[in-house]
Amino acid sequence: MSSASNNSFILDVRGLTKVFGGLTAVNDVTLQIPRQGIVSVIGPNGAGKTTFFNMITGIYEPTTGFIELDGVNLVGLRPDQVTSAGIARTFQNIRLFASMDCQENVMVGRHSRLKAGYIDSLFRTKRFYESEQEARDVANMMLDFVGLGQFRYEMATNLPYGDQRKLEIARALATSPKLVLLDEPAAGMNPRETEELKSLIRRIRDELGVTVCLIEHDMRLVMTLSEYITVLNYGSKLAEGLPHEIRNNPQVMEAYLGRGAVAGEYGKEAVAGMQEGV
Amino acid sequence: MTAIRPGSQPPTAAPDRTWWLIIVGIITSSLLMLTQEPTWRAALPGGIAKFLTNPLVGSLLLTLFLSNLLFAFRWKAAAWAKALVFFGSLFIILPWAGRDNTAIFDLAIQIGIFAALALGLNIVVGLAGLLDLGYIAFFAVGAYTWGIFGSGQFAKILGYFADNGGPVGGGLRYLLGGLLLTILGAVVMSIISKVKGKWNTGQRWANFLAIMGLVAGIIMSLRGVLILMSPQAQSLMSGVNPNFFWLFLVLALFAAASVGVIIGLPVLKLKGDYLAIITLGLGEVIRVLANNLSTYSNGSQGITPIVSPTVPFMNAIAGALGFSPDQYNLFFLYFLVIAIIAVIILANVRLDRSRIGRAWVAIREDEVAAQAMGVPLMQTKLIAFATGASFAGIMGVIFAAKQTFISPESFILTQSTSILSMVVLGGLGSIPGVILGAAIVTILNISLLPSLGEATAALKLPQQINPAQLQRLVFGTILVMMMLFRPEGMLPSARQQRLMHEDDDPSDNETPQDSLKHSAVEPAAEVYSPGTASIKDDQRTGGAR
Amino acid sequence: MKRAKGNVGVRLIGVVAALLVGAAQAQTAQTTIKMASLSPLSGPQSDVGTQISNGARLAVNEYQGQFAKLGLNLSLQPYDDQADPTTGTAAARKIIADSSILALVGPLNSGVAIPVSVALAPSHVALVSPSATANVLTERGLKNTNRIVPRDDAQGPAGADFMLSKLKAKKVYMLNDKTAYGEGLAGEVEKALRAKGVQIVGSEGTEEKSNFGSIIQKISLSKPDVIYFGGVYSQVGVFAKQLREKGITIPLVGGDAYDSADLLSIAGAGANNIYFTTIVAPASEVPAAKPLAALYQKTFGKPIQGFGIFGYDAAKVVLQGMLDAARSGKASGQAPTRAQVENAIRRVRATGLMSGTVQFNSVGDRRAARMYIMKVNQGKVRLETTLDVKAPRP
Amino acid sequence: MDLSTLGPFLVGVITSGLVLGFVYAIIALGYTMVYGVLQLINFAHSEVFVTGAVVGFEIFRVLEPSPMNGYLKLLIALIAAMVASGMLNVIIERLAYRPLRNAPRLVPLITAIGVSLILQDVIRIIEGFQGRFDLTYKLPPAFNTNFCGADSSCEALGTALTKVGISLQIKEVIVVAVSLLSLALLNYLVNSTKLGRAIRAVAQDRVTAGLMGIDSNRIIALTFLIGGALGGISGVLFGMKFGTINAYSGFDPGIIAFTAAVLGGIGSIPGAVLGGLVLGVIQNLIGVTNVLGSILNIANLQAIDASYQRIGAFLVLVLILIFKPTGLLGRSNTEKV
Repeated sequence: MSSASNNSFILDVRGLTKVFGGLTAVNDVTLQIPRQGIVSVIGPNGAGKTTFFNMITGIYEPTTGFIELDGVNLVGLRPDQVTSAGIARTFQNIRLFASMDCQENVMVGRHSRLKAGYIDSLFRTKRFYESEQEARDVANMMLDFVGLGQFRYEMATNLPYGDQRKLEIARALATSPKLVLLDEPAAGMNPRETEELKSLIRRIRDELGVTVCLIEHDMRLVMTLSEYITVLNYGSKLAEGLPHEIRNNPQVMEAYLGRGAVAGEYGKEAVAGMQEGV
Repeated sequence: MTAIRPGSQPPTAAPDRTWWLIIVGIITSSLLMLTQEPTWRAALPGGIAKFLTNPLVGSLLLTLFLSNLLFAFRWKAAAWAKALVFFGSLFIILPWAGRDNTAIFDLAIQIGIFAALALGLNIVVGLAGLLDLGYIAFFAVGAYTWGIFGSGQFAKILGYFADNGGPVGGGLRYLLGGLLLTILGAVVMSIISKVKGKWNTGQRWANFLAIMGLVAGIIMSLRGVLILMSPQAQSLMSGVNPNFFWLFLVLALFAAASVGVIIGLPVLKLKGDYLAIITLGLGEVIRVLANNLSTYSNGSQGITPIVSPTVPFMNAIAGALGFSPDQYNLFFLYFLVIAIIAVIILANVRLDRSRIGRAWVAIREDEVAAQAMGVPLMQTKLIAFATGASFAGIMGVIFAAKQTFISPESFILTQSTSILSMVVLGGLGSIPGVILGAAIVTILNISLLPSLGEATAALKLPQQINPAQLQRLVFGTILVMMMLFRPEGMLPSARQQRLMHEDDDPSDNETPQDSLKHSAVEPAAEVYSPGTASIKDDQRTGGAR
Repeated sequence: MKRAKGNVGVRLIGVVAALLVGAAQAQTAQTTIKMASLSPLSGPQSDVGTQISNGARLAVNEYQGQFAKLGLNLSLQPYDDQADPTTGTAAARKIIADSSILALVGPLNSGVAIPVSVALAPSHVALVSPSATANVLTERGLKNTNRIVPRDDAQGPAGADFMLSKLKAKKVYMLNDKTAYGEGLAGEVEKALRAKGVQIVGSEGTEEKSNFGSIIQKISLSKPDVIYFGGVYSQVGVFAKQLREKGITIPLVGGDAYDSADLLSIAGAGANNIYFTTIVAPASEVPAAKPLAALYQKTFGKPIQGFGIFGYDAAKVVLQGMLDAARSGKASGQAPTRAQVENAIRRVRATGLMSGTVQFNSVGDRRAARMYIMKVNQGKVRLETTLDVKAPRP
Repeated sequence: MDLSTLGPFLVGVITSGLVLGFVYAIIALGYTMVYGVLQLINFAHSEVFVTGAVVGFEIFRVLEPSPMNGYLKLLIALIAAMVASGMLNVIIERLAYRPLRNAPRLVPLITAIGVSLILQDVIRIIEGFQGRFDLTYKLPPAFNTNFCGADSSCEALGTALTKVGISLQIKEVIVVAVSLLSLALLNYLVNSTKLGRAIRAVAQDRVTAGLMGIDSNRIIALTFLIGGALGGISGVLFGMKFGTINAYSGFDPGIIAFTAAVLGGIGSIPGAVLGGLVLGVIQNLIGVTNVLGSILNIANLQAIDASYQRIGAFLVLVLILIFKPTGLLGRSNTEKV
């Protein structure tokens, strides 16, 4: 397998397909994410976006296709190995560790980067203290970065919804990723929180140098934030391009609007968002 | 859930109980000594002496005395007073009473053994959230490790190989062949493990064959060693030199940990109750194997007598303190158990507050998220399993030495559930909690409940409601009541406490910091928290993904 | 939270106070001496365990008068071992601590008796087990350990002899219950049978209490002419019932743990052609058996069974030893020491027992015992033949 | 030993395994139904089942002298056992499990163990007052005769069956018939009634079911009632098949039946039945492995005898779960991530 020839792409996904039983959830999707970019994957509900993420992060194994991160093959790796390789993620339905405070939650994210092992922990070696210090420092730094510094010792589940999402982002960032995948980060947020999120995502890229890829339904956010957009529909790639190209793509409009009465409101809202978010 | 409890800040509201602690310590100690020390008892009026020697009264006073340790640990008091009561009780009063009544030593050692088991299981169940119902198997592995070598059983095994293993020279061939296979298997395995990504069918088969070769190789080399050693059977008739005990303490640790890994490898992929029933089954498998493989374990007849090491300086101390020679062994084991418990607690605390401990809790809370954060599931679970098992293995050795006799009867299924009840009763994930749970259950089972029957033996009660026969009923009732009224356990861990009482009225120990935080997170009260909800979803899906 | 902890102490004291009221009861008068019994009183084996402590109680009642004449107030102190070695050891330590206890009847199981005897030995608390048959129990030569049942290597060959001489066994199917008792006994029987050239067509153990389907299939396939099952009546009864229901009528032979009326009721119509070896004489042979049975029924509201008689006999041996020691002692009202009792029990000659006269050899096995081979047929137990066994060593 | 005897031998082993399997299956249903709605291993179910067995014993004992038709006696015994066990299960749920609905999952598990210990002693005490410990079923004599045996109208069928290795007693046929009937009823109840729908809804998602207007407490109580009633049936069947039970004899079959429920896929009703049958047959096959080993001349198999029956069930479970982690018929709950 050749490594991605063009070094300007950090993630190189080719021909990714996932079949569940008889259902093809993701069909031959090819996607390149530019280094230090902010890209979005959008599409109506059930378009296969989350399945796509789950394949990249090793939760599902692709039926066919290949995934390379900076020239390193990811197919067949376990999720924790993918994380070590440099991809971190957040979840659509927030998955924080309920009995831990915020700092501990983020410290778990540092797990794969710490050097202290079992024996170090048992005998409290120098390396253990260094590792713990590192974990704590990184956790505090990331909490500060997402603006949760003052809730360090708060139970994660006691945070407001929007802050829980930020905490998940902090936890993902603590893994020192090259690429972070955000699964609907703005879901359930009010407009003010969404604005904060937008600047947070920009800072992730600008200040930390981490590439960001997000799945999002909030088209205002997607259109203003993304540098490049991929649209999935029924598991296949429908379109890709710059935000204004997507906005003016009739097929995309069709996909969002032409879905009958039930999806109608949602589709109209999405399309309106696309047009508005300039 | 209006307020947040501080994680580890001590409540400031509790009154200082230094003097209470001292007074209670003195009173309970003197009461205990009054019941045990013959000269003191002789000085009492007959009626009172009679009363104090009633089995139930004696057992209750002993329990009261032991609760001193709890008070010293829990009450807010000056450090010197805590240390005085704690170490005074443990190192002076208890051995003193034990000298007069070895039942107290026996109980204390048994509490220690179960506390270690509960601490081990606590890592598996309490921290890593893996429900293990066959935990007693690891205890059995430890007990048999020393039981076989610390008795004539090993000579019997060698004798068997002398008769059935062929010529001694064949042993060398077995050994060399076995080693070759082992090395070959290991090399192949290490080569295959270097392969990144998904293995193809050929690689899988190669790996499988390599594992089989490794196992077969180890078995062959062991067989070879046994055949080679078979002429030595005569010299080992009463077991290996008792001083090898220390070596076997370590060997049992590794043996139990290895069995933990071997059992864990195929089953740790499973979740929740699937894991529970499979561990229950594998625990039974170990017991039934011990019962059936008579060549090695002497089957249902059990192994006896098992020796203990003699430590001259401990014996000298015991002798100087007026212990009789037949009590030396208990004296030694008592202090050994205390030392081992101390080490185990230390290990437990250190692992809990480390990267590994965080990973365990993360897995318990949400496997998917933990793995996505870079925690390798199998490896972390296996470490939990092996660590828990190793504690049980060490204590198995002590158990074998204390009992001088082991048989599969001691490792039945109900022992596993009993240890689990200690962990839950004390407080999942809480180190002081599970020790307290172990103490409560052990005291109930071998001191308080039996004494209830012993004390009422003279009463003319109808056979069917004789308390001597109602141990299960009483124990069951206590279990149910404790769970209903204190589901988080006697001394819940800070984590568990916070989770279980989020909606309690916090007024009883609110600190100034609390009210500060209070206002900061007020909106949380209204917000549906998907973080916790997803965990419940998670738990409901019984099977592995 | 801390406050709640304090409350535990307070609550504990409350519980203590409440229980003390019930527990406080003092006896006065003469010097009190006790005999302990140790057997499972709770849990699955409580039925047999209770029989033992009941038998011991009858013996104590019987001997109280004789001790009173010596100024000694005798009572029984029952302990529960739950058939668990660890609990048994803990109880043994309590027995050591109660200085008024001079000796012990029990334990029921060899697995408990072995560690218990080791714990008791340094304190010279003698024990007489009513039912533990494992060879190793007395093989270790502890001074304090005795038993009234012949050990496996005495009882086993007796059973084998019987099968060979009376049942003309040529092919035997061996079964055991995978406990120290059943497997030990069946092992000795098998050894004796093999030595005499009998073909063993099957030999296995089973912990199953109810499902003997596959074993019965195998028996009907291998067509033995006798089955030996080393086990306890409750399990064997169910086996016998299922065996007969499948139309297999060959003799079923076992040891003294068959000795219970419940064997008949459990096996029901299957209680045919079953033989067992025991040391307890049938009521027809011993005149005292009838009044004992009546007394047991009156005291405990149940008929006496094998283990009740074992318990009674073992207790009488202990009490006779205690009495001997007390009589050889000095002043009236002075209790003998444990060591004296230990010696006296080893030297005892107890007569008038349901199992004949008991005398111990150097390791605490009966020098000689008469084994009765009983036949269960048509819902009746009757004496088939007797066999005298001697201890394997003097 | 030749192969012509091997066939009938194996058929006999498998038949008796199937009969046993039906008993396991009905016990397993009690576990799986409760597990379905509460995700709780109801350790007390083994005693619920023993209670049914005891009630059945009492009915047969009291009715022994009566000239009533045997099948009528059986019906009375079954109904009484169902009522008693069902009620007991409901009471247990109300007192011991309901207050712990929101506690961590291990807490009700320990409570269940406690309840199990309590019930063991209570059953022993109650029967002990009448001087009984081991309870032996006094069945109508007709039940103990062979199915289609000599002098019956279907003697020819009986002879034919015996020839292929099947020899059943009337009571064993009853065990199978009652099991099948209960399964059919349960299937109807769960799949075709409103109550069944509610039970499935609660099992799927208690919170959502509550939002849809289902009183989940009531449904859980009803599930315990049904599970208990099944326990009662299985108790009577167990007592009939094996003849004797006591207060403590629920433990072993309870563990095996729970294993069966897991083997079939816990929470799945057909799974529990399949698991019970598989385990019944496999246990019996493991019991005769040494004979097969000697016939096939494989030395290693000859060491595996009836003493491995018990763990055989567990090893089969391990093997199956390694390859199918959700059990034979378990739904694979792909988690939404």
